[in-house]
Amino acid sequence: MSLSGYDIVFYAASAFALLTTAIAITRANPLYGLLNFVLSLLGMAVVFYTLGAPFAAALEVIVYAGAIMVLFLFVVMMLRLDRTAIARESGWLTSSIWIIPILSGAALAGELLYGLLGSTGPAGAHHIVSPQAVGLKLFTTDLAAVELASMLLLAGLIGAYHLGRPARARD
Amino acid sequence: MILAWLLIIPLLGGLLAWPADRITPMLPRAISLATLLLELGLILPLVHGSGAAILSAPSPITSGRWLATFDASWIPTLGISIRLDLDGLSWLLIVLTTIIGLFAVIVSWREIDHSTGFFHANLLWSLAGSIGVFLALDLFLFFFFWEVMLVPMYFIIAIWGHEHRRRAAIKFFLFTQGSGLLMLLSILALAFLHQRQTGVLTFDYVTLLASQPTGRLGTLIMLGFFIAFLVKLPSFPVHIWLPDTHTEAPTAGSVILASILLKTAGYGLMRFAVPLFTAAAHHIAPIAMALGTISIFYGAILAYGQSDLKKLVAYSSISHMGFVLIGIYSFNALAWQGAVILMIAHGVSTGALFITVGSIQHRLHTRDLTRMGGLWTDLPRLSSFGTFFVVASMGLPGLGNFVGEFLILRGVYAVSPTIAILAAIGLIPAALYSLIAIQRAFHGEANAKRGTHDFGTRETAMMLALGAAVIWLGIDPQPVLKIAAPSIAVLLPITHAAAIPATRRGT
Amino acid sequence: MNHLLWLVPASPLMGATILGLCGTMLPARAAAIIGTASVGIAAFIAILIGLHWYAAAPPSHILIQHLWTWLTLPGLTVDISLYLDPVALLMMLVITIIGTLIHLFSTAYMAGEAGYSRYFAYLNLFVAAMLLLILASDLLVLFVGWEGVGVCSYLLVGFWFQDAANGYAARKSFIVTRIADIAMLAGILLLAVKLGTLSIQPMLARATELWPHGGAWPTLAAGLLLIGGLGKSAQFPFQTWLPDAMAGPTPVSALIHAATMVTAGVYLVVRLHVLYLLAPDVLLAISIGAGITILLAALAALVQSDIKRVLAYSTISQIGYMFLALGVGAWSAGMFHFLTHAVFKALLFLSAGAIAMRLDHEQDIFKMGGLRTSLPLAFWSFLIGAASLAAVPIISAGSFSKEMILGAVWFAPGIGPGLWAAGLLGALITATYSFRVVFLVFFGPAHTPVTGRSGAPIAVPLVLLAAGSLLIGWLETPSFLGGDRLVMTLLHPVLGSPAPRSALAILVEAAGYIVPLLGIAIAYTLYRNGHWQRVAAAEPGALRRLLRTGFGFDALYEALLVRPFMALVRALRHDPVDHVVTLISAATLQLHHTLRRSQIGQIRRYAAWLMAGSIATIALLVFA
Amino acid sequence: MVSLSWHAPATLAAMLFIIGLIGLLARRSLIFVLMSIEIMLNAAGLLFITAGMRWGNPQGQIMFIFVINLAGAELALGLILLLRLRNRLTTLDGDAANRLRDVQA
Repeated sequence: MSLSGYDIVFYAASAFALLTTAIAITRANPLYGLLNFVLSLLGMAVVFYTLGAPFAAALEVIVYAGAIMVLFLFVVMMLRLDRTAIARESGWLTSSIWIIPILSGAALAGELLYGLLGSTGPAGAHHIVSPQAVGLKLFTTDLAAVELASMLLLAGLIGAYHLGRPARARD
Repeated sequence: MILAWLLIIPLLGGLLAWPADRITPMLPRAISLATLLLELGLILPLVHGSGAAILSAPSPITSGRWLATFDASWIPTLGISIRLDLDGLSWLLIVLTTIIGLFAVIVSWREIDHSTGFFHANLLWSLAGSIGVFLALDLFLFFFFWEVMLVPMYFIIAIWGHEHRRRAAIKFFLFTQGSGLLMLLSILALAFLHQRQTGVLTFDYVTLLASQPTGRLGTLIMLGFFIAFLVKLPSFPVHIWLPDTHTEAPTAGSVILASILLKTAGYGLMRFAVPLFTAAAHHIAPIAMALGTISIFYGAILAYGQSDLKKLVAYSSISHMGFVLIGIYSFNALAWQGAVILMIAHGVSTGALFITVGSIQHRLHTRDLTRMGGLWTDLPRLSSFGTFFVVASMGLPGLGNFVGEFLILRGVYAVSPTIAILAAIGLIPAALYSLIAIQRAFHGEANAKRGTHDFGTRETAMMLALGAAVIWLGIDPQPVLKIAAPSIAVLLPITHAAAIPATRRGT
Repeated sequence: MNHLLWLVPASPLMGATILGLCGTMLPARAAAIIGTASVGIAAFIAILIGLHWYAAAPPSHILIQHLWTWLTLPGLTVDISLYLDPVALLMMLVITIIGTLIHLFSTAYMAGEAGYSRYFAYLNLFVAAMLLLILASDLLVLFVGWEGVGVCSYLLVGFWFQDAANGYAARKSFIVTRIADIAMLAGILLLAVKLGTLSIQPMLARATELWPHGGAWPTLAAGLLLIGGLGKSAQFPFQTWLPDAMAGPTPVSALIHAATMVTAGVYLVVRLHVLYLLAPDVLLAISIGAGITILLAALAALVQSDIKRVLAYSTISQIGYMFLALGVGAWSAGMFHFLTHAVFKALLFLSAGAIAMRLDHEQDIFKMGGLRTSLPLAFWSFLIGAASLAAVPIISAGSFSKEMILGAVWFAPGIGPGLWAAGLLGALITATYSFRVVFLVFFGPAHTPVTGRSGAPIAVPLVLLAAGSLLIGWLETPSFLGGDRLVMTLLHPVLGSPAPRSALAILVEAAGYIVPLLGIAIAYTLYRNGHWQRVAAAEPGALRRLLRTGFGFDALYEALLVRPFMALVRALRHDPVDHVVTLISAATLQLHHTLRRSQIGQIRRYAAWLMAGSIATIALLVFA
Repeated sequence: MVSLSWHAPATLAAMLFIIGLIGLLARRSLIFVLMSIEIMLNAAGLLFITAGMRWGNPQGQIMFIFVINLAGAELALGLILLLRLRNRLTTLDGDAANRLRDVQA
């Protein structure tokens, strides 16, 4: 198996995404964590593109990184975390708290890799799915699912609105 | 169509009564009274005229000769229909239901003073459920009504009951609901079994009568019905919901429970558990009789030990229902007649006893026998009625309960003298607990003057009517026997025809 | 006249209904009039029917009045019909006439009591039930009356309900008889199943037809019914309830516990004597049991200090004589003794009541004394009654009937002479204890002051019953006194004629006449003026204590029946089956508490568990 | 175009998911918990995309859209709860959130 250009891009982006994700969850300051996560999302977008899903790649950048994560950032900024909060945060990050999660993560990883690499199924073809195909499918046969998704968003909206009101007004 | 009206009227009455208390708390009472009177007016004439002719000549159940019948499709794809049929047995029990329902309304006139609308709605719906149980000849419909009568009763206990009402209501619900589900399983199994045999999925009783499952499967299906009815009857050892429920329920609830809901179990055994599975029923007859005998003694001995008057009456009910159980499982026409009479007489006399206890509690704010005594001095009328009904429920000859007990004993004796004599010996503890109840409640030294008022006109009239009914049943039970006879003549031959080759008869 | 038969039980029943429903609204006088008149009407009609019978007995000496059909089912038909034969006629006359007199007596005796109308309602109901018992043509209807009188007895014994002791006595009387009644019910069931009918005459006919003499079924049936009869008649081993039943008002004791209800057992056997003839073993048991009862009760009566308890034990003993007669097949003699006993025992009780009324309800004979002069009417009537009880020859009714029984027993085959000796010994003790009471109460110094007055309602019954006690014996006299056979003639169509007497009977008769006089002489020596004090003061010995408690049967039954039952009640009181459910709910609750501890609300802990679960699940999927 | 088999992206998805999981288990700050959830959701999205690539089916990307959808809705609620929790408890410690039941609503 020789590495094509796309493959190199894929592996590079993958490594980047893994690295930034790992950095993201180990930061004491949430802002750094989130920024690293945004970087990881950008890396993921590249991965999507190499996997033949340009539309998804675009969504990953625009919606996930651009909208959702920015919202997250805003909220974290609104929390106005001061120096003491961050100091407390780093106080929690002792090496001992990582032991059990990493051990169990390793166990899970071992299982998953064993399952994945051990699977002898055919590698299968490699297809590029165009945004057009996605759109056609989405708004014809999967219309009901779209409606359900919109209901979910609506529920999220209403829920957020309700919870966001001051306590007095809610009672 | 008249049968459908019998169900619609109380259901509608309940719907009307519910919101009516917003106008005045009196209105739901009036609506309930009117509803039940209308119901009585509908049901009573059915045994006259053409009904009398039908009652005079028993005919096979498949011939479709009923006092009245109603058939409408409900869920045709599953073979479920709204099939209602009225025969003598159902007629008697529906009349009992309606009349006891009337008394329950009257007795609640003063006792229930909050949310009267919802109370009377539940009362009427519970009655409608039991009327449906007595009418339904589609097993699924039967189960439906079985549940319908249960839920309103739960509310009656849980909302208007006494101190520990929640616990009692939950116990009641769990026991009856659990056993009801067992019965549902059996109903489904029976229907599917019938489908496998004939290719027709139906819940129709008359069709399923031909199915007669035997062997281990038949016994299992039968047990579902049997246990459900045993719980409801109730019989030892699944009686334990009854004392708590009775104790905590409001008077009307206790009256309906004892006088009507317990009877649905006896009816169920006679109509379903025995004829649908005759061979299996004969197999467990010894067990059923043993349970009945144990119930007679167990109920009586525990009744003697109670200091809560309502609990005492509740345990005495268990004892009396033991007679019904042994009567039914003797498969003897006389015993079945006795069971019918005893069910009716027990309904009236125990209903009256619960009304008496309710009146005592209303006046003294206690049911504790140790805090009573000498009531006769202050409340002579209440005490004399109480004594009368205690004596009636003890089985004094000349009153209704004795006729039932004697016929049962006579019928059982023909099948198993041992059981009959044991059951007769059970009448001794019955006398013991009856007399100790009279002694502790009414006799003895009067405590300090309580300044309570005796029975008023409303209560006296009610008790007189109930007393007259008990006496009438005792000295002239023949009309009742005549009405029940064709049903029993129809249900018992099925039992015999199918069972004799399958099992050997007792001595 | 005969068609009015139904009125005989119906009239007191109506009285009871009226008094029961609106008695509290009536003035006492009206209640007394209704109560007495309703029984009086019954007595009047009964007398008319009796006269009519004397003039022209109905064909085959049976009068049946069908009222209505109680039950008819395949295999069981029970009619409510009244069946009057000479035996029933005799009973009916006794019950209604003595009943009327006792009602009359009660109007004065119970005056001023709370629940005056209730008393008459119960008493009327009792008379109605008793009449139903004797007039029933069907065994089941008889059982209705049988239990009815039991309940009335219960209500009347416990009439003064404020005192818990009365309630206990009432319950005891009912429960003991109920135990016996269950045996009777079993017998009724047996007859119903084996013979297919409970209508007495057809049933007896079928019994003779189907069952051999001395067979197992007739023995069993007769035995079971006999147990019922023994219970009701307070015979050994059921005798314990009657002395306690004296807690009721004295007229009640006179009517129910002396004259009528307690003789129902005798009536039952006489009524079914055809069945008993098929069961010689049962007859033998009856006579032996009767012999035991006579002696037990007479000995117990000898040491009682309560006048009513003396009379109660004497009733048990006298009914023992009736059963003795039945045991040897002397049905008519038994019925004759029933008749005389009803009269003189009612007289004794009413006299005792009349005394107690004037002594502020004092019933202890040792606290009475010297009443001969202060209460002459009570003295003379009690004396006549006691003479009859003691069977003083010629002048008392009791001697004629007792003599007849002893004569019949003597001639009974087998153990006849032995039973005769027991009866004779009983007669001796009877005479002693009856005159012991007479001497203690009416002679010697006075102990309790006499108060108040007695009116006509007290005097009239006493005088009439005293006259009856003197004269009624002459209805049936031994040959040397003219040989009247009025009672025998009446009963002959049903019960047959008694065996003719042989010459040897002279000696037997003579013994029967002398023994009572001997007994009175003993009483005179022991208890005449002042002499009794020494006996009473002496520390009661073991024997005396045993006799006083009626041979300790109460304690025996307490240990054998009551204690085990109460232990069972205590063990089961809280419903052990309920505990199983409680256990289930407790276990669920425990589980709840255990599992709840894991629900600490820490998201990370939850997530860790989730992860552990996922690892395990995936391991299953991957490696399995 | 790419010779890559689906194993590599699937492995990547697994690794990302496990990193997210480790974050979820290890971090006490609710902000990081939420972020870890996002990481895991994103990993799930990647797996859908991979499957779409493998079978050339647009359904994979459609599911990814729904995942984003879900992530958005979830995050909106999560963040608002975060804000309220912060106001109520003055901390973002997830382990302290079980004190919520003691706080009067």
